[in-house]
Amino acid sequence: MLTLNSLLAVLPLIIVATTAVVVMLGIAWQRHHGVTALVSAAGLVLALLALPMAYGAPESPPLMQVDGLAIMASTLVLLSALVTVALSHHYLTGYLGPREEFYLLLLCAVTGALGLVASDHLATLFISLELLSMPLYGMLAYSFRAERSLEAGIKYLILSAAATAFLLFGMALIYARTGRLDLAGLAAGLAASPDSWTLAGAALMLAGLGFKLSVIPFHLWTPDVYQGGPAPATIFLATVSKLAVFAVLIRLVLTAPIFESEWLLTLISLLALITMLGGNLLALFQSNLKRLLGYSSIAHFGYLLVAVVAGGSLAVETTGVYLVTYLATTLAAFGVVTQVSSPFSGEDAAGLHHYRGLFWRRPWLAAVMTVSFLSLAGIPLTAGFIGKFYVIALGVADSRWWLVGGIVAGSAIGIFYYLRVMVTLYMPEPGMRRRDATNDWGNRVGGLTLLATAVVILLLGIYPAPMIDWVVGLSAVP
Amino acid sequence: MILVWLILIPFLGGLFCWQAERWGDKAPRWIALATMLFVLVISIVLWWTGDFSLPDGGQSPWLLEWRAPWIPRFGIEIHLALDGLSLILVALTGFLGALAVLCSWHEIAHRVGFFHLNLLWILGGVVGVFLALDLFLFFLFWEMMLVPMYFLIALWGHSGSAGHTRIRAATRFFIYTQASGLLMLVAILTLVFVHYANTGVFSFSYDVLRGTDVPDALAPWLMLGFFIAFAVKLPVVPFHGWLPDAHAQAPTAGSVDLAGILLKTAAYGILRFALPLFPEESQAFAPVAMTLGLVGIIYGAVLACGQQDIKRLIAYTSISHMGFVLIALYSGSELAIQGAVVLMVAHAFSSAGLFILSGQIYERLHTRDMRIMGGLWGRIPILPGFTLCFVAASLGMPATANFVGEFMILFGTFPTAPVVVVIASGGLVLAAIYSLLLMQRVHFGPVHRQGSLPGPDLREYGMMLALVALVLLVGLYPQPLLDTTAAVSGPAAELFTDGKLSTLAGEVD
Amino acid sequence: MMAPAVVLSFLLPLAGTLLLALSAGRLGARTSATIGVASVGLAALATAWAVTLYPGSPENVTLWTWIAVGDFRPTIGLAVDGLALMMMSVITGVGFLIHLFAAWYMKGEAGIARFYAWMNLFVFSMLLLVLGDNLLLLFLGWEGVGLCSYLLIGYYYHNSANGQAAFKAFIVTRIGDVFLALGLFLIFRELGTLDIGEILVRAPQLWQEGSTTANIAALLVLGGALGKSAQVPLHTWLPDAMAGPTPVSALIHAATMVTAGVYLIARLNGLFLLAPDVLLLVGVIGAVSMLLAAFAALAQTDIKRVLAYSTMSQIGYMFLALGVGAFDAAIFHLVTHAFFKALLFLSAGAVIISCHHEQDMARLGGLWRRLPVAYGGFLVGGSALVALPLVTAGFYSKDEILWQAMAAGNNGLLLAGLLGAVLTGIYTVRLILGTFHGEAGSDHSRHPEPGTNLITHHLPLVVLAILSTFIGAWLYPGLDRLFPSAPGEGVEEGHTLLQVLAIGAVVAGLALAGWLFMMRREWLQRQASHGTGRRLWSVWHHAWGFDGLFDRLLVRPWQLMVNLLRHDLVNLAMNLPALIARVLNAGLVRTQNGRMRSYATVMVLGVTVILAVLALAPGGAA
Amino acid sequence: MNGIPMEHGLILASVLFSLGLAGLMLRRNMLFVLMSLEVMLNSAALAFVVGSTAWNQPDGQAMFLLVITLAAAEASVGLALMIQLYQRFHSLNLDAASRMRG
Repeated sequence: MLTLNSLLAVLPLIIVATTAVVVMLGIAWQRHHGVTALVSAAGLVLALLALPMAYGAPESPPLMQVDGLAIMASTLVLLSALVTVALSHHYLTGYLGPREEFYLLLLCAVTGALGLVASDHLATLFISLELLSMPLYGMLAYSFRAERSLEAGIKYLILSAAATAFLLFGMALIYARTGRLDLAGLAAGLAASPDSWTLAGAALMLAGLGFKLSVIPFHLWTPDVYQGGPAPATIFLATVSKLAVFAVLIRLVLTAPIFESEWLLTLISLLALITMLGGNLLALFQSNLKRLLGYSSIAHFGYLLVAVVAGGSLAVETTGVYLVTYLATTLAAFGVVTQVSSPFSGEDAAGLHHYRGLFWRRPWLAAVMTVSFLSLAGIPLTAGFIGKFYVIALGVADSRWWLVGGIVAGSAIGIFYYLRVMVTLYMPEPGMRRRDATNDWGNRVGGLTLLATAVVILLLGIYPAPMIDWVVGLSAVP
Repeated sequence: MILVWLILIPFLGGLFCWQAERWGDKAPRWIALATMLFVLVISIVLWWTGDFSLPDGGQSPWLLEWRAPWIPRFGIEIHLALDGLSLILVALTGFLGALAVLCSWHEIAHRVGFFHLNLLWILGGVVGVFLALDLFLFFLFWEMMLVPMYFLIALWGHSGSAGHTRIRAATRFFIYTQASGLLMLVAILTLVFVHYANTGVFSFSYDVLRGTDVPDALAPWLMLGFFIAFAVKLPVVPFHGWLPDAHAQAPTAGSVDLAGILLKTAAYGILRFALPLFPEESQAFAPVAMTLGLVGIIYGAVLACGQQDIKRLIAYTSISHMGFVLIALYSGSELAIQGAVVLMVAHAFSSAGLFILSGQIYERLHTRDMRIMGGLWGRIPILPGFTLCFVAASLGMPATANFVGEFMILFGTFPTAPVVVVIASGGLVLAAIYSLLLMQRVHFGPVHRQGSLPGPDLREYGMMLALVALVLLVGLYPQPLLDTTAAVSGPAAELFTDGKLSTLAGEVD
Repeated sequence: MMAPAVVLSFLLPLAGTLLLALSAGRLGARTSATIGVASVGLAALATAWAVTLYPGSPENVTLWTWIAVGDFRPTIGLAVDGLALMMMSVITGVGFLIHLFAAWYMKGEAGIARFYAWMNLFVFSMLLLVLGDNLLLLFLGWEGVGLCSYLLIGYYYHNSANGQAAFKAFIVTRIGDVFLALGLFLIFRELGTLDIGEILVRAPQLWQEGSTTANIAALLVLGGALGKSAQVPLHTWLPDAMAGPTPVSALIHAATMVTAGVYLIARLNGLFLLAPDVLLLVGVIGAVSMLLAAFAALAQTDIKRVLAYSTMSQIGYMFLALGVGAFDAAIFHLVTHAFFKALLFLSAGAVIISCHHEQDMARLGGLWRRLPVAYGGFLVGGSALVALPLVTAGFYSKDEILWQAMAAGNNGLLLAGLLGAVLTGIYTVRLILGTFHGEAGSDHSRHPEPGTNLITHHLPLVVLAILSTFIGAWLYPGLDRLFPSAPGEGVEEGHTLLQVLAIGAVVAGLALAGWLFMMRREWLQRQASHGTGRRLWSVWHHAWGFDGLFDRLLVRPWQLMVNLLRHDLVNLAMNLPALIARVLNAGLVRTQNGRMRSYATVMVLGVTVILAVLALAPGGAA
Repeated sequence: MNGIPMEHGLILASVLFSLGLAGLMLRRNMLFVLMSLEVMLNSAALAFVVGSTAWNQPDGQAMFLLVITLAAAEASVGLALMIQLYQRFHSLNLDAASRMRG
């Protein structure tokens, strides 16, 4: 039952939700962009500060499980959201329509994400997932006057709704066979009888979640939505949404033994293999940076699926570490796009030609971008390498040689386009018209955050021990 | 601590260079030069004061050692150590690094600071490779040096014919090395996890992993993982595809570093890691490795003869020379392994010399196409003479270091694998053919265009003279070098002594 | 103590090289020439000093240990014995005269400093070759002289034909060198040493006479000797090597370098005695080369090519001597040959320069009055070459060879030697008549500019001419003590008969030549211009077609392979993954068509496939 | 209620779901697509109800309520975007919104 103690466990969620309400009321009272952003950020920081308290809470509320995994994921969610807020502020400054609602949507989505990572029951899982997705439609179509933003919103809405339907139907099937909706019960019920209905249910659920993670063949929306959405929305989609969904996926897989069925694992391995190779192959000659990052994220979640296949405590640890590195990297990469596209005016500056010779105009910005792309490629001394190291180690430890081979091949392919982007930054500047970051980008909150992210990437790459310890501490399997 | 500084100095120097650009073009150059000379001086001082005799008994074979915990979760340490072999190679890095700075003095005119940043970081990475004893750390440096090299080729390289080839060359270089490097990472991790399964302790330490009892089914694959990574870098045919492009398109400094040092990291890796970690598998693999070496010698030479681009020609000769090194490393003979070390050093000098010379010719003629050279002997003073010296070295003329290396290899390998040596000796003829072809096409023959060209200035002259002097010095008195690495080569050779390479031993009588 | 003198003898030319190389053309032509000549002159003096100090027993001087790894300990060490001193004297003595002459010959050429730097380097390398106490150091000199030979042949670098000739010379000898190197590897593996003295001690202990190892080792060493000494089948480079300046031909391709093979075999006599079959092969190859070259010399028009084939032929004699175990006779002939062939070449050089680089016999002629000094040189050298009895050095040495062949009972080789003598007579006469008598063939030969310089032109010719007479033969001290006893040692029976035979052969040759070239000139020309005669002429002119054979067998296949592989086929195969990636990318990108409905379709298809797979799965209990 | 076996209910739900899917794949008009989505969601809701009936539990019906809520929310956002689509392209044809590709 709900007790005060158990409420303590969801304190961060409550804080964020309250902030959302405050922001909403604030907008109703008087619009002020700066204050709204500040309040949102403050709420997120407060929630972040409340996390240790939540971890220390003696019990979780019903339908939820605030364990190490949840805390870890929540931390990452909140941090990513914070960075998104920081980047959004500068970006939205130039937006002509109402700006404040963006933060509202964002806070709602964060609430959903916080719930999702802690959900212990299909109902919470479903509701939180939708609470996460629904505001995202709005965020993606936020600049709906721009054609592409609208297109992105519509595509994501319809396909995501379809995926939700898959997920729901899968849940319903499993429920029909087991009569349980809580994960633990599900596990107990499923252990006895994996028949074709439950297997189908599990597969449909996987498909539903796989969509959010853009696992091939449910990935087709990714590049379009990444490209069309306003940069902050894309960032949010690429980081918070994906990581929360992955957290719940890994929880699902770890708890429910049905996912240990060898065939299902083989299936997931196959999907992982296709995803990591396909994502990289798709990106090869892409010249739109946001699409390229979309493809790249497909590949990265392909790598991460190895953790789902492998299972065990090292898998959780790998998930944690990989997500940390992925987040830092993605935030930095998109952050640069945001900076170059800020302040908002029409479509984002995602074409590669805008970045040609960036180093000679904005050396630090280009350095951030270089670092993030090196990290995406998994080059040593960046966070990405630690992530890749973990994934390969996991594959090796579990003797999944095909997957390991896939990672190696995928990385080799990936390097081609990461390098292509990187070297563009250093090429001589073209004569053609291009967009550029504002001169004072580095002095603004967003710019400083971005620099900090890059530093974090390097720090994680050079001295990852504290981060690993943190993750290890939180990833003891229940 | 001095080891840490050896690695850090180039990195810090690089950052300085980058920032020093605001004080003009000269500042980065001087800083970079000073940095590399500093590294060189440190290593020479270490050499002077070090004692490289073979330790008796259980003593640590390292001259200097430094370790600090890094990622305790996996037992990863920052473990640096220096012995004779690494010292020689670090000194070589310092020397060639200084040369690389010097030879780009006029060649690189744009973004000087950033250029030197990249250059010095490559060298820092290479020094790291030579010093790292923790496999994780080794891999880290191994991969890390690719990035600045990539930029060096992609940004300051010579445009090939089709416009974008320098970027393609750089990308190809990167992908080859990175992909093979990942194979090595997989092998390292497997080894670590095998060790973990055996003992319950995570460790990436070289000393610890050496004794790991790897299941028989797995060991050959792990050995291959290491071997392929090194084979790509060495390079061994058929993994050589990156090399001609990368060498040809890179700026002179890049070519010098590539041929002079980066290729050596592979040989070093085989000697330091692949062989000691998997002695039995390596021994079983030796016939294959030697055959690959032979293929490299012949194939590299044949291709070198067919090139029109002077730098491509030199690049292919590297393949040929490294074939000798590969044979030596797998011969299980101390003499041959010592020869391999000498040849590594020698090849560093001679190929660096040739690359610098072709850079200087490029500065004067603005072409690397040998079809429109010819008759330069009469047009440029002095440079042809130096070319002659390095060509002689490259074809293994006695009294040059290359001769000492090659012949020690052949002498050492002959008892175990005479057939290999017989075929490899055929490579000596081919070496003469391609080396003289270079001479012939560039400096002899009818004059293509009239008019004399400026001779070398003091900087160029000094560089060349230093290289020639070193080539001759090592060629006539290699003993200090040999004494330094004896403590490494001896044990490396003993790894093989349990059995004979019977399959290859087409005994003469 | 003779060490300083010996060391000085090869350091001086090296110093000359360094001085000239480092000066980088800043010195004038005159200074350069002075340095070049003086360094060798001083070296000759040093050699003379060493000779006077020679205690009569071999002495070893170890400068430093070159390489020391395990048992492999070659040194930079010198072994000075009678043979070495003999060779040193020839190298520095004849070398000095040739250097001196070159000062006249090369006057006005560009790059005098370069010329002398290389010449000095050659002398240095050659001295190391003969002084080295171990095979590796010998190999150093061996390769060094090869390099210098390459450089000097290609001295006139503007003409790519010269470059080709130099290239060919180096590559062909290099092939021989590889055999020598393999021999070194084998010897070291079997005997554990490279020290020549040690080898000669250990080989008989460890190897049976006629054992396979000994045979192979000797064969490999012989391979090296064949390449350097231009014996069949590695001889094709020598005629082309005449592209170099004539003093170079005199020094390298007549007097010293090409005889290195003879020196090597003589030096390693113990090794060859353990392999009697191989030793016999040496003799046979020598005989074959001698005859083959002599016939080729009959049909050359270029005076230098005649001399080149004659050199090859004379070295064939030396090999013949080696083959019958007469090492001393071989060295004796080596020395006298160095004198008279240097003389012939220098005289030819005098003719060539005087006639403005005209060296085709057809365009020369009638010069005997206009170039008396050169003519004299030719006469003396030619008579030594044909071994005119009693007065010439060549007579004594060749007689010794033939006598040893006879004493060894090898009548085949003896016959070949006699036939060679006849042929030598014929081509020598043809050479001298063609060059100095008859009608002048061109303006150049009608108005030659005779050399007048006393020191640089006359002196070398005269000194060499004197050495080519019986005086030269007297000067040869005899090195019997160094070598195993020759077959004819201490035997006198039949020597007179042989001398009669030899003199008869010479006389026959000269007579035949005189008859042919003076009386039946027109007939000869008719014969040579059609039918069998023409074919014979062509075959001889092309020296039995070895060049064409090698061209077809080796050079063209090689070039074909180079051209085939030029684009790195292996690498193209390695590009396959890249191609696959490209194709896959093209295919995959098409799925991203932007239409939401097809996205949905793919999704549904994916789910269907997954469900189908699960349904079919054995665990899936469908 | 015990008369209808659970499988039958599930099969019905599956059929409905498939119909919705077919609509999603085939229709161009966004309105119909939204309707197809409704069908899919509701078929899932039906399956929950079937399950809850079979197990005699309220949980499934609670899920049903949640699904209905979601469907409503989904529809509202969907319709809002549809209006924008119409304003921009003067058509409800979804294929119009396929500018981004490749």
